[in-house]
Amino acid sequence: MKKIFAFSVILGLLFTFVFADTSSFGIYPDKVVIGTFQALSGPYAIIGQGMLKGMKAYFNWINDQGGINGRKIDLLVYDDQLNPALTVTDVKRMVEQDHVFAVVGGLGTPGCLAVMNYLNDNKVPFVYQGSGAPQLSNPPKEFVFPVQPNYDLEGHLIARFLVQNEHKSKIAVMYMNNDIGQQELDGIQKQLADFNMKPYITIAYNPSSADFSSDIIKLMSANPDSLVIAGLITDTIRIVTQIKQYGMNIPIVTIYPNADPAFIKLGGKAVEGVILTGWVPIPTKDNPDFTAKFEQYMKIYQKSYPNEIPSSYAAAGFIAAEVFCHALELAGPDPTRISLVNALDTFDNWNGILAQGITFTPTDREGKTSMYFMKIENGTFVPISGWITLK
Amino acid sequence: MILLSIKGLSVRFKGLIAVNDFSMDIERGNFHSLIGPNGAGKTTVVNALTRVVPSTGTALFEGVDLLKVPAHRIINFGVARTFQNLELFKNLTVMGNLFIGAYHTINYNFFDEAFITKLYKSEQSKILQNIVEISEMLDIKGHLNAPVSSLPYGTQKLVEIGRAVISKPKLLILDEPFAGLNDFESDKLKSEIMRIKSLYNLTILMIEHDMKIVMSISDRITVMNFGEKVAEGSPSEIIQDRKVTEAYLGDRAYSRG
Amino acid sequence: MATEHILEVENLVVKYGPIWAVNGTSFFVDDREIVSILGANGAGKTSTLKALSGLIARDGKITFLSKNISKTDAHKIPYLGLTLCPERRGIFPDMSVEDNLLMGAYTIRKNKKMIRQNTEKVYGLFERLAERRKQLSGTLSGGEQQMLAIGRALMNEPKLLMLDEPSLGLSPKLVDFIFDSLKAINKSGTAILLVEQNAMVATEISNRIYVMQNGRFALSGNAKEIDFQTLKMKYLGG
Amino acid sequence: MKKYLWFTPFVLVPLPFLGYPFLISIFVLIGIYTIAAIGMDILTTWAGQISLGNAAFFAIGAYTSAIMIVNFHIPFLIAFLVSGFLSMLIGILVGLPALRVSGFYLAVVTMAFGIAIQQIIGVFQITGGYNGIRNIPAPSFWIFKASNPIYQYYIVLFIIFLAFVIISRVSFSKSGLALFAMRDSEIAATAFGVNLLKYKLAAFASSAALTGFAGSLYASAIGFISPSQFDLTLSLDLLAIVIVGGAGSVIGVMIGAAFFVGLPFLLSGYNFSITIIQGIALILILLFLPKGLVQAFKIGKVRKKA
Amino acid sequence: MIFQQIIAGIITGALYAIVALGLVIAYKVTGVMNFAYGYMGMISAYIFFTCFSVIGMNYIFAFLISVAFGAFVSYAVERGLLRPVRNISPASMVIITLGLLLLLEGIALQVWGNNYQQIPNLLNGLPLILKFSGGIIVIPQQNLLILGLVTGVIIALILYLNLTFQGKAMRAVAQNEEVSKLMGINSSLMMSISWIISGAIGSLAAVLVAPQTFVYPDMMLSLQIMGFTAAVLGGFESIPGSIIGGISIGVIENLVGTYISTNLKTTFSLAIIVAILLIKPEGLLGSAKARRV
Repeated sequence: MKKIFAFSVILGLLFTFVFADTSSFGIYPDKVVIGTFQALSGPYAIIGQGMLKGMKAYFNWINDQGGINGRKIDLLVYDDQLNPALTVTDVKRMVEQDHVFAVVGGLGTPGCLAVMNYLNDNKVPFVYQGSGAPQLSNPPKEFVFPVQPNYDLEGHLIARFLVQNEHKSKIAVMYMNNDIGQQELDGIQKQLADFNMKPYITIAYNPSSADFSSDIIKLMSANPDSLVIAGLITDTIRIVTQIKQYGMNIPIVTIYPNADPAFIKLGGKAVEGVILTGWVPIPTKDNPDFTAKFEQYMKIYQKSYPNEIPSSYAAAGFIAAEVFCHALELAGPDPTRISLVNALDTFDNWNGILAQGITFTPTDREGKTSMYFMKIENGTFVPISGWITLK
Repeated sequence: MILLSIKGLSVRFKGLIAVNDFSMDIERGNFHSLIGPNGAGKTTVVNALTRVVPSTGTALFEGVDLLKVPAHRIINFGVARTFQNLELFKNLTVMGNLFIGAYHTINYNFFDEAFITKLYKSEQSKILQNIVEISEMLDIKGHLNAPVSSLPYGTQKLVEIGRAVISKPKLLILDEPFAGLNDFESDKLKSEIMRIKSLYNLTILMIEHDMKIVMSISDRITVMNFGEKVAEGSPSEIIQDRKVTEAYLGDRAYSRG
Repeated sequence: MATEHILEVENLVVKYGPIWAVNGTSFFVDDREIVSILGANGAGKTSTLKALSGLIARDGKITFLSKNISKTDAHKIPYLGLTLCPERRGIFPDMSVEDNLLMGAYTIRKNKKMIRQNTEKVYGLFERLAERRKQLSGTLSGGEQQMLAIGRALMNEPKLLMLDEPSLGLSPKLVDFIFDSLKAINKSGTAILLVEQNAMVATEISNRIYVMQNGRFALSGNAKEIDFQTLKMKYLGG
Repeated sequence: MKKYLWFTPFVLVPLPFLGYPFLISIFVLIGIYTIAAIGMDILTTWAGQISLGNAAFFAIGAYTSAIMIVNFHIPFLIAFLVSGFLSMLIGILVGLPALRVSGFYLAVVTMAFGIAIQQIIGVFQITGGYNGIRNIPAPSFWIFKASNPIYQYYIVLFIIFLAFVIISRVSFSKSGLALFAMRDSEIAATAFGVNLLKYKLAAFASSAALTGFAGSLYASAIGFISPSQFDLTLSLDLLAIVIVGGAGSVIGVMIGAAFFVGLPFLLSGYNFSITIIQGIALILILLFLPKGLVQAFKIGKVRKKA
Repeated sequence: MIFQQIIAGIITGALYAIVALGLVIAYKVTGVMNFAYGYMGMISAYIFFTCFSVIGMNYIFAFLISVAFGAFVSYAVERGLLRPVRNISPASMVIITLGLLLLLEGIALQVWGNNYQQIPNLLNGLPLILKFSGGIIVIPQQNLLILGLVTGVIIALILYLNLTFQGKAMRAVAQNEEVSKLMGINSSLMMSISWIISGAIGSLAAVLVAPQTFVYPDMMLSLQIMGFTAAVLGGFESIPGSIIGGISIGVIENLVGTYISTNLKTTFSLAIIVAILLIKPEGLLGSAKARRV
């Protein structure tokens, strides 16, 4: 008898986990609790710390104005060190224990991909991923809203730029041997195939390498007329620096995750003349509208972090916060997860402060599909093209 | 009757000849001592017999050439040994050490252990019984559950002998069993060894430096020097042998003595 | 000075854990003397020498040239003029003969001239070393290694040279040669404390001997007066 | 310590009902690391062999199981068993060098193996390259799907319990004692009939198998695997868990795993580097408690008595 | 291209070689295999960064300070942490130095944060270009500097160990500590000196490689792994062995990367090394006897 009693207690406890209305979890009369995961320690902390600052700056600004529909934004942050095993646990903790309303701005392709289906299955909105993995938007998922352009698309754009604008025909590609590098390469290859071309030489490298001498020697003996480096900041700078050390001088294009002041700071003279793609606009003379918005952004950011120049990761975090807050506002005075999703799906080329041209529909979740090119000149980024889009 | 017959045993280490064409017969039931000055090659002979070092020659033990048997199978033929500087399993208890002594007699396998089969139960209780018996006899029963490294040196020696005896050997090889013991401990060990020998009907080959003990305990003595046999005989023959005196006291000894 | 003990040991005790290797021995060495400690294996001879040279922990009082060295670190003892030529020679196998000798002169390393002189002295004593001065000492024969070890120990002109079983593993002819060399070394003014199993050769060159058994002296006396039969009994029992 | 062992299940079994569901996921992770670390324990503490490459077996187990389940829709239980078995076979292959080299040399050889496996996994299509494999379903047994971490917790706990039972049975039997004997003195073990070849390989095999099982559970519990998760740090962590927790004790290994896996979660909110604590703990434990944290509890007990 | 790859391999290998050399020196004299070796160097690289980029010192001066600091850290670690536990098992030694590794990593994170930091190359001019009938060889100036300094260190060390009294005494301690005491050699001092040398070499390697890797807590990880492998390949006891081991790994890596597979560069190189070890377990120049493990 005792055993049966104990058993039924256990069973009862088990089932309490299964049935509960979850659609408005995280919504309280005075606040909305949301969560994010960022690499705050470990090798990617430079990105995570920056992104978090951008998010916090925007949320602080919103909260100072009384929040959205009277609710302040309460952001829970977990440090997953960009280790997907930790991401999974952290996100489960946010969803199952902290009952966050939504997850906003998680950083890192591995972590984002590891949790996207979990969040979708649990009907928790996942707004903005610090990743350009095409799997996030393709196929579209009801609760997942990617904003950053995806790497495959970027590969297409880079190849088109080099062939059509720069008239290059011997394009070499050095790519990091991981998902990002592979996806960029795929995009480049597909676009070149449309022009009946192929990459002149492709060299994969390990994300952990520091010495690229053998790769550069290969490159030199192939003698291409341009080089695409699909790698993250540190590897890209290493490669560029070593290429210069070897006395090689060809146009180099690299990808948007590198479009950050840190790239110039770490790379110094070696990265002069490197061409990068960008999706977060930078203020220029011929765009006074945006310059005003950018000044507003700087003001908001420096209110939380006085005298600090935001990194491009901060800009990304800022955009993530913008997108979420705007959607929350649209979702009405009593938001639910469903109404947030519906609100996001009404975004049509929406412009916020930094966020420019964000579009979502229930069948197309690629939030941002246009990019531009810029060049490093005298230690600053200088745009060299207008917005380019595939569509 | 001869139990072990060594013929032409040679051991070389990197060009150095440690044992050279060594031959020796051990009679069944004898207490046979192998003596000689430091570095004469006595332990090397034993190491060769137990296949710790590679060697050439033959060592017929009841018709089996030990020098062709892999090291871990030597025990199966009934040859057990102790070591010069104690080779106990220092992180195990006395019980564990004795258990390994009986290792080769155990018939159960891993699955018997995991599922506690009948075979396991019966074998295990048999071994435990053996362990208790031996430990009673050697008067170390009180230490059975003590880590062996916590015991006094003399007791550790007893454990090592117990570990060899529990394997039910026909030939027991003792490598300097009395080294490092005081007179009292030596006397005790001597009587223990004699008791074990008669009780289990053992043949013993002993390497030892303490001549008083060797002379009093041995049936037969082989003397080595420079890797070769220099003399063999009964204790009384050995004590008269000029070569032995030379080996021990130096070559100018005889002229003075 | 000549009559004073250069080395005086009182109540020396050496323990390895629970084992007593040396059990309260007292002895002395006089200037220019050769003293031998004899005994079977495991009697405690080597431990005695190691204790004197500071390699192992010891109790008791050790006085060398009127200086108490019972607590002195091993590497400071050679500076006082007390050098041990260790058991099994302990040469540095990956060094040349010459470098081995040089290591023996470590305590006088500032005095280049003296090193040169002493090296020549050693080469004079052991001509075979001179022939092999550039050879790696690990490739020498057993006898040559023993010569090298003795030569090395002489390099800093010790007042008292301690030798641990110089006859070990050597053929009788070589043993004779080594012991003749020891005699010569002694003649030139170095006192010698010798530990030996090879009792007879040792007795022959010694002034006094001690016979050790189980960490104690069982017998001691003038080498010329020692009774061979008693000695033999101490060795062979019986 | 032994006396209080019976108490452990009463702590571990009701643990999920403390009311912190996310904690269970961490407990599951701790449990999985415990299983892998028991594997390491067998190799180091029992057999005296060093391995700095056990992450490779973890990876092999995880990938085998994930590929079978995701690509070929093979039931979890079969995939689980196969991944342990495959790890075991590869473990035997890795064990072969151990017969030739030992000590630090073995450490370097196994380290090379670990690094190589990680790199090889990154190259092949079937393993998903550096992208890894995603959406690995939770462990399921026929119609029962253990997607709730509570179920996973009990599965893991059950496996640890099994390992514990087998280990406690083996530890004073022929095979366990033979391993210990081999570790303490190869020469004496051989003299008494212990076949070093057999036992070294067996140690590598069982270590690899346990680590492979852990890898399989890991893949299904986390749902996502990629090469970077199985780096040298994982191998070193497994070794450190054994040392910190207490070599030779399942409970100790659990404590070690909690220390290495649980603590980072506890401290993830603070801006303090966890490695400082881990480093100091490792050094202090080695200097003062060479038998690990378990020893600390023992000391406490003795003092109480006295 | 093959010559060019071999030259590049030799330069990479030279860095492996001095890391191996530093490990071997410390190991030969004290018997400690230092798994935290690279991380001790990493701290020196941070010191260099602080002196040069933060305080704004002269390059050479900052260089000397960081190397001296590395030597001191090494001395302190050996004296304070490892000397008291000299006789523990290899497994425990791995763990204790591993603990040190974690600790140093944590300290670096705590003190300098985890942003990548940059140390500039000392030499940034045009590369050295050699043309000959078979092709062209390009060597960047910084690589020439690395090669020059590494060769210098190796020669200096070999001269020190073979020609000076103290160097010989250190070798004596490595061969037989007890007997060297009998010669009057202060073996404890020699052990400290060996670690000081080892620490200085490790710092040198870290500062030289930093412009390439940047300065961050894990900057020395792969160099350390390859250094270990080089030392093992060379026999771990042998100084020429570690140099040959390091350079051959560098060359093997580059050749594998060029002609077999870039992705599996490390795997193939390690496989070759493991194969060599299985055929000759004591390493290329190691001796089968008296392995200190």
